[in-house]
Amino acid sequence: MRLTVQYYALYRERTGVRYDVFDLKEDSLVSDMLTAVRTRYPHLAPATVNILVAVNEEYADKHQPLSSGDSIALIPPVSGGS
Amino acid sequence: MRLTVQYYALYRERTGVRYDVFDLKEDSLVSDMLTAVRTRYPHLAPATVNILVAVNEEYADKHQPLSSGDSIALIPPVSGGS
Amino acid sequence: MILLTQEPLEARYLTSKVTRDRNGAIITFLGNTRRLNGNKEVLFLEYEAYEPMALRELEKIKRAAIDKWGDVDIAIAHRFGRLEIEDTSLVVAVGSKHRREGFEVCSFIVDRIKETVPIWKKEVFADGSIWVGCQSHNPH
Amino acid sequence: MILLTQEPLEARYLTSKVTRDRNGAIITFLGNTRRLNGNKEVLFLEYEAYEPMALRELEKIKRAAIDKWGDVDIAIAHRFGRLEIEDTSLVVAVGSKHRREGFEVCSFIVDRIKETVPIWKKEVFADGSIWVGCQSHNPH
Repeated sequence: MRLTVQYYALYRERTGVRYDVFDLKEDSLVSDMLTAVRTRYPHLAPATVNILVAVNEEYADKHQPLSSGDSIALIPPVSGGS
Repeated sequence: MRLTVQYYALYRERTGVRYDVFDLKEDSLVSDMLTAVRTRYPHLAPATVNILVAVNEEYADKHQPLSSGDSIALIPPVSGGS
Repeated sequence: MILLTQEPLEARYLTSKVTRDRNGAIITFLGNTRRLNGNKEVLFLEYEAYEPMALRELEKIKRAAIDKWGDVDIAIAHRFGRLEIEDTSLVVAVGSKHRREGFEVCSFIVDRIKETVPIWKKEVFADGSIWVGCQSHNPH
Repeated sequence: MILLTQEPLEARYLTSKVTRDRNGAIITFLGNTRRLNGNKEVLFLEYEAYEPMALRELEKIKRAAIDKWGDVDIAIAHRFGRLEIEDTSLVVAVGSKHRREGFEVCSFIVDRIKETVPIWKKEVFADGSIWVGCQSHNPH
């Protein structure tokens, strides 16, 4: 299946693109998508960092199944501040 | 000694004046002044109500001695609200 | 800045007084007059102030907040005279480095103003009026 | 009202949206950009938003506050794009019957925005830049 993955902020700078496209096998999970992204962009984040993911504009966990056409975004930690 | 006493809000309405003048004996305390005021205006406040007093724009207790020329104000409970 | 006035209050003016490049958080409280007191409709309000003492008490509250929280900027304006429904009687603006102490300081100041500053509010109804905060003196 | 915009934020406009005759307290939070991060001087900031999701998350936070506190009026505006020092990036205005819940709601909303809304801040210095909130990803 074909997925569009968007990158914001730090991840946009590290990948050098706003979004790109991945072809994954059917029944892939969020964790499979993350493995594919990390393979394409090894410097995206240290392996110990848990990358937050949104699927169709909702936070999703690693075990969530994906469907063709889902809109994925990688979410760096949000702005914090005080 | 001669003192000017100011009335605000409810007390202004109950006395019908913004201020008036009292002649008290030397070494009078705030409590003596209050007795004189309550005698002149019996309906100012029920006897059980503790009337708050400011002397020269500072809150004062009942035992504070007064001096001629002090500026006295009777302070109803302040506006509260929520 | 501390202000007592019969003119309408301008929140933006107070806010500008506490805006500085060290302040990441600006908290503004507006106390507005409400239409209903319980089920009774308020027609308008009269605020009365013992002006010189009210200014001194406001200054004390501001100093107490700075003593307790340190580097914060504070502006307070209280209106008196006749106010209509939805008019603003009190503005407290606080500028602070971080938001946590900004909320604390603003809330502290509003609480203290209600306790110690000699300003009184009279709510006027179709069938009478009442000095708010004077219920213990006024059994009716 | 919920707004995401690249234009300067007008606190007064947000405040007017939560002013009603039942609301005795209006609390407004402004998040402003500070000149110093520690001892480093910030030249300007860039805010980036994942817009449709940020709007959804802001809407959820507003609903969560109303579910928890009941009759409160809430307006939120977040700016993105380039901001200069002292510019306002966030306005949260809350109108409530009494002040206590107004302060609680405003503080709750600001905290939640910082936690869950996908908007990122980059501080730009003379010698580099940093995505604030991303320190754990960025050992430099």
